[in-house]
Amino acid sequence: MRADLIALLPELMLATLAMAVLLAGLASGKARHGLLGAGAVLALAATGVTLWLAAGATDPGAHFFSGMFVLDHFAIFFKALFLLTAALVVLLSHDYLKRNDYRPGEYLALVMFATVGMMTMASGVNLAVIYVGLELMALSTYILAGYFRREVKSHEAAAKYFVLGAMSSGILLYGLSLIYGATGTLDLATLARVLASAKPGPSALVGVALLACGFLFKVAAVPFHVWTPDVYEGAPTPITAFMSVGPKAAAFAMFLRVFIGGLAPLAASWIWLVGVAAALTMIWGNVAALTQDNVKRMLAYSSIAHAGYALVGLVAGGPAGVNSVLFYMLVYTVTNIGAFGFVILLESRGYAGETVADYAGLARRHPAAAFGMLLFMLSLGGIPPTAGFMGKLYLFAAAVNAGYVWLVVVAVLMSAVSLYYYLRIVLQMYLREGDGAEPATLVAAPWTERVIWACGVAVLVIGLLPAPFLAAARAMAGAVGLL
Amino acid sequence: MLDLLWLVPALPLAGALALLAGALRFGKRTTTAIGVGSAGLTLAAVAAILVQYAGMHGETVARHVFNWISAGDVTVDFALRLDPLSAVMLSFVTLVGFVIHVYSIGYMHTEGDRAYARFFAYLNLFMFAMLTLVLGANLVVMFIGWEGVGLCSYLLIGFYFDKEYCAAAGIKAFVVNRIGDFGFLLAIFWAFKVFGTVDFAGMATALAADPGRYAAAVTPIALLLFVGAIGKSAQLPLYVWLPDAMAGPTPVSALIHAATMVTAGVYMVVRCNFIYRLSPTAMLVVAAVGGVTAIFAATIGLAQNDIKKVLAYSTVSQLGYMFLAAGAGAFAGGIFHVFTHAFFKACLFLGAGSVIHACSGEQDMRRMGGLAKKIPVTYWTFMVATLALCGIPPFAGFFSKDEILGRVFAAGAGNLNGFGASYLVLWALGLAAAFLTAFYMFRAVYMTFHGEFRGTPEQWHHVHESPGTMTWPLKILAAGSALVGLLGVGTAITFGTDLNWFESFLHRVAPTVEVEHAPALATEWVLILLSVAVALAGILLARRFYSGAEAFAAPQRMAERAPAVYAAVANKYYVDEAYDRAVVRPLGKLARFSWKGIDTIAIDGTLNASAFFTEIAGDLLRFLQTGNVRNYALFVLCGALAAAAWLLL
Amino acid sequence: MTWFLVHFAEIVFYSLAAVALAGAVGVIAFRSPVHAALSLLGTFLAVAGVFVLMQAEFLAAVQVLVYAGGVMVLFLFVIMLVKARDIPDEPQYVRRLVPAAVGLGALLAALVGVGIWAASGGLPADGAALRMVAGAPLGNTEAVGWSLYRDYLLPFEVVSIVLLVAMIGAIVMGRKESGRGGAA
Amino acid sequence: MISTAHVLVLSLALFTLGVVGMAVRRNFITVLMCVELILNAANLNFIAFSRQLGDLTGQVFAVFVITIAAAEAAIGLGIIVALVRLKQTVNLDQVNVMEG
Repeated sequence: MRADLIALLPELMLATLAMAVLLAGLASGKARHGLLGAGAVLALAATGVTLWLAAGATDPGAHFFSGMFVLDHFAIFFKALFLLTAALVVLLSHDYLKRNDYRPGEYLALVMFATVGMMTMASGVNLAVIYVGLELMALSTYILAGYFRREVKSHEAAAKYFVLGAMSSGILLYGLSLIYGATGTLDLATLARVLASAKPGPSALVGVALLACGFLFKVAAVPFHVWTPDVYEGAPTPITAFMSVGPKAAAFAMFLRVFIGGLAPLAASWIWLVGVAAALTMIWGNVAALTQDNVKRMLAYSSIAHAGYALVGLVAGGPAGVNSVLFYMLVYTVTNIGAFGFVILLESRGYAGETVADYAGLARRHPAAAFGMLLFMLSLGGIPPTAGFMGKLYLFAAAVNAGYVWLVVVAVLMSAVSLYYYLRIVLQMYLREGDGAEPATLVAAPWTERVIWACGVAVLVIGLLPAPFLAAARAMAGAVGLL
Repeated sequence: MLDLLWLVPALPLAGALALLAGALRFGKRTTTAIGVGSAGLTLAAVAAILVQYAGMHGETVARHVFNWISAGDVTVDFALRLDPLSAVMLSFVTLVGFVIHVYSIGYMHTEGDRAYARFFAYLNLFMFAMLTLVLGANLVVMFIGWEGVGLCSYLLIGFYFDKEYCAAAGIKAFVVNRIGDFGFLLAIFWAFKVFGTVDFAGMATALAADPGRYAAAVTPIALLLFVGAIGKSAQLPLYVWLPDAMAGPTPVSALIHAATMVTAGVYMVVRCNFIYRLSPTAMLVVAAVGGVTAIFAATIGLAQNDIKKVLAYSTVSQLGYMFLAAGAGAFAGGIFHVFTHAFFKACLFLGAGSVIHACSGEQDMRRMGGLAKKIPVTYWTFMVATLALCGIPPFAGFFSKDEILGRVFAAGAGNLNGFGASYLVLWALGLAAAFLTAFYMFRAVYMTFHGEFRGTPEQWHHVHESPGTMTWPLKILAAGSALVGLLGVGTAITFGTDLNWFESFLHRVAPTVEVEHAPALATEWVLILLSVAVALAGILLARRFYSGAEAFAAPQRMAERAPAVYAAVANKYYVDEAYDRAVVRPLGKLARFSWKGIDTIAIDGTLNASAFFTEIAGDLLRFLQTGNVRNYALFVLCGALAAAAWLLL
Repeated sequence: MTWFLVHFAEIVFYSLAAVALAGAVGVIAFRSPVHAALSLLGTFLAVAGVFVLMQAEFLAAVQVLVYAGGVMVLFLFVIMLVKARDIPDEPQYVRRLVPAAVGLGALLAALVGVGIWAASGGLPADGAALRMVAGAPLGNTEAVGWSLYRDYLLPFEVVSIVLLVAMIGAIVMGRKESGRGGAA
Repeated sequence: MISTAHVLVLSLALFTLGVVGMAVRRNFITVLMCVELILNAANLNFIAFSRQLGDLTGQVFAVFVITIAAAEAAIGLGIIVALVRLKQTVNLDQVNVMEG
């Protein structure tokens, strides 16, 4: 029991501190943005330290809570990534909440609870644990999407996200029930054993199909991506940033753990399903992004496309494939948070920051921030020497080595197409002058700027010196498997 | 000194970072000191390195800067490689680069402080990327430089951002290049899969050890690499971006779009010659694309009136020559032409810049004429470079072009890889292109410098020679155009004595593919005389058409007699229009379809029930991204259905 | 009579299934939300009955208490609160959408049905296993309870946080927004 | 004797009705009820399999599902209340400011 609690300590700690932030928020009224924000960041940092300590004190191969929970390198990597994401999002939210005058207490607590759910998903090796973690994450995110209650769009985002999310998790659950019926277990290791020992019946296959639907929904892959543009556009921008990286990365963690781990014996059946979904996702996301004038929406389609790239790594499978997905998640997280940070800076009077035209001439007025945005766009487009290039290189190399050349051809072609819309923003910033009486300017938001700086430096550092980060992503593929 | 190899790319990078860190707030003097100073220091460092390297008999020096990617079976070092090939590239890239930096001081002095600083920051950044490309010891490092030069090119083409077409040209350059990069990237992946490494030395060793094992992979890798080269070096069918790229400032055209970046494709093919020489098919494709591009671009050059456009098509055509050489196995010959071409084409562009500068920004040759009297330095340097380009002995272009045509002929006569006839045809194309080159270049010379001035009197009044910072670079480059050819004097010219220092220097890394029956000395001499005669014929024809009292009358008559041909040539064979029809518009339609058709239209009853089936089809599209939750739900339902069907059936 | 006794379970099951299905159809078919909610209640209760037949007495109780007792009251409460009335569908719209959805749904059902049918062999095991903890026979409630607190402690804890989040969510969403800057 | 297949057919019917209902109904409250139908269908499966396998896991999992369903309903109804405050409607078809 003691070992169990030590392994769970980061989650326990974060949940407790989230409640503390919640209570502090209720007690202090709405004005204490700085205090609560600092508290949340400190709580996340403390959880990070706890994670480090807990990782040191537990055996990465051991199972806890009746074999439902592990703290292997895979889980540690993702948990650290989630904590980083949450901390950056809290910092991004600070100025934004203050400017728009919304209460920070519940908001921050919900971000932290969602993070607890994500962490649980990364550690779960039992479908029950993964499912409840998923629901914790999803329910928190539904509320966060609708947190800006004076905005029609925010409501709409919450409503759409909720309806479709509930539907997809219902489908997922139904699939889960069929898998349980066919194999008699929810434990991933047992599942793999049972599926490997006997030829699985059609009901297991249907279960896997429905499960895949639920998972593909969470990573926003075609054809389950429909909710993404509307929800990303409508949600408060820091939450959009959060959704586009955190829950997506968590969904990938669960996808890898369940499909590469537990459902590995059925790979022959699902690999083509996921491969085709990956190809469709890359094509659809990129082509639809081409004509978007709303930047948040464009980034939403872009994030759909990026899920497609990451799925390529999942299809590649094997240690190299899994590593590449992990590394890509890291790269994508810092890049996308930075890009959304820039959108937040520009989003001052309701209209600005929404359309591509608002970016005109920003490089002249705000050279530093614009340079950051240039880096993020290049990274998303996969141009060296940015992190995005390294991520894609590694991902595609894994897929080519695994023999999925056709998928890589689609991916490389589509990332060439994607440059067109990323460069549109760069072009606007660097090569055009803002016309109109009042050119858009950036609002003063010191913490958001710091986040952009940090992300910009990270994008460059990971791009130029990827070795230690790749090594971190690779550590999990050593002796310990996914189960 | 060789341990300081990393300094070579690092110095210009430091310059660029310093300029960016100053947030472009420096005055012109500081900017010049940093921007030109870093280029000068780079040149000095390269000179020191090359002096030391000269005594090393062409050994390969590899320096690992740091371990870059290392994960599982993937290891890529950030490593630099100095060998005869990269040494040659280094020498002219830094020299021409420095000279053009100096030239830019004068050329850009009318810009504001910030634009001036921005320009030098980009120029330094370009030098960094180009040197990384040249020095990279593996395909990935080379690709980093490759993308970097593309990015800088994009930024510099769009430098005058107040001009709409400049920005559009920048985007065009970038996007067309991406198509090429797509091939390069796939080649890297493929090479990685096949060889387990992308290190040049490693791949060469693997191939040398067991060529049979890789036989199946060699041709696709070579062809994919060549797709990258086609994009970067503006060959058919991806050459369209280069003429548009002339929208950038003239020093940029000289440095990036004539002397250095565009030759990166040739460099890459030669760098990977150990792959190409094993694939006769790829060799022939390279030669054919090069030969056809050489003649194709030369014909377009005949009818251009913008002085920079003439030079741009000439560059495309000359790049074709270089690929023709590489495809015929004359790798050193191709690089030799890269080398000489850098001098005379940079000189021509800078001369054109000087002309444009003198004529207050005018670029149309129809409104020039008689400038020789007023800007003599520009005229004489331009003349030297033109003669070099036309292949008139003893100027540099003569030796390199002659080497190429001789080698291609030898490949044809010696039946290289069994494709003898094809090589002979390509040789004939090359010869014809040499004629055309001489013609359109002297057309430009006559239209610009001879006859009567055709602009306004006011413009004529303003015509003045450029300042020293601009004429000195011209003189240096003209001297280079006159002399560097002596480094690679062909054996036939010296009656069999091997004085071809250039080829023997490169022999270790890029040996020429020898054919069994080399042509006799007499044959070679006939070829040499033939190519000179052809060039002279072109010059004389241009003189007849474009100088004296009868100037312009003959071409006018020709245009009247064969209007369709003339229109086709003048309009660059309508290639841009065809691209627009075939690629740009359908893509736009596709995008609009996925946006409006698939994504936008709300169900607002606009549909009239004209036909049941149109209604169903329209509805299905409307279901897709209507903003309506129920339709999204239906989408999810369809997806689930498809997934279940997929796994079950 | 004997037939009745022998097939008692089947008869009960079919009746419950009929009620459950009728309720489900009612949810979709009824225009009035109140009617829909009441027919959903029927489904909940019938499903609880099936649980009993499946020897999951504890689950049946939870189903009745949580669903029929809690969730349903919540539904009715909100229906009253927002005065939700029937929203008439535009007829031409329904005509186009409904067949598509029903058709696709039927296809999905057929597919999944085929999958399940082919797999659902085997007679049910002895229900006794569902009343055992560590080899000792207990009631179903006790067995589930043991399992919940011993083996499934972790998800149990996480679910408790889910409930907390739901509470926060309901408060955040339901709270009246009193103009700009005003909250709670 | 009621076989597992009996229950599976019932659950499949409920599942399908729920999924189809989500696609055809535009009253948010009804849509929420359809979610409950889907979750109930899944629970029926878990219970039936639990009996067939003689394994308690299914039953325990069903407890979690019921709890989460309640939480989901609470949040969904919260969103409905907020939506009605802002737009005076529970009609999902009117929730379409954003599209494309």
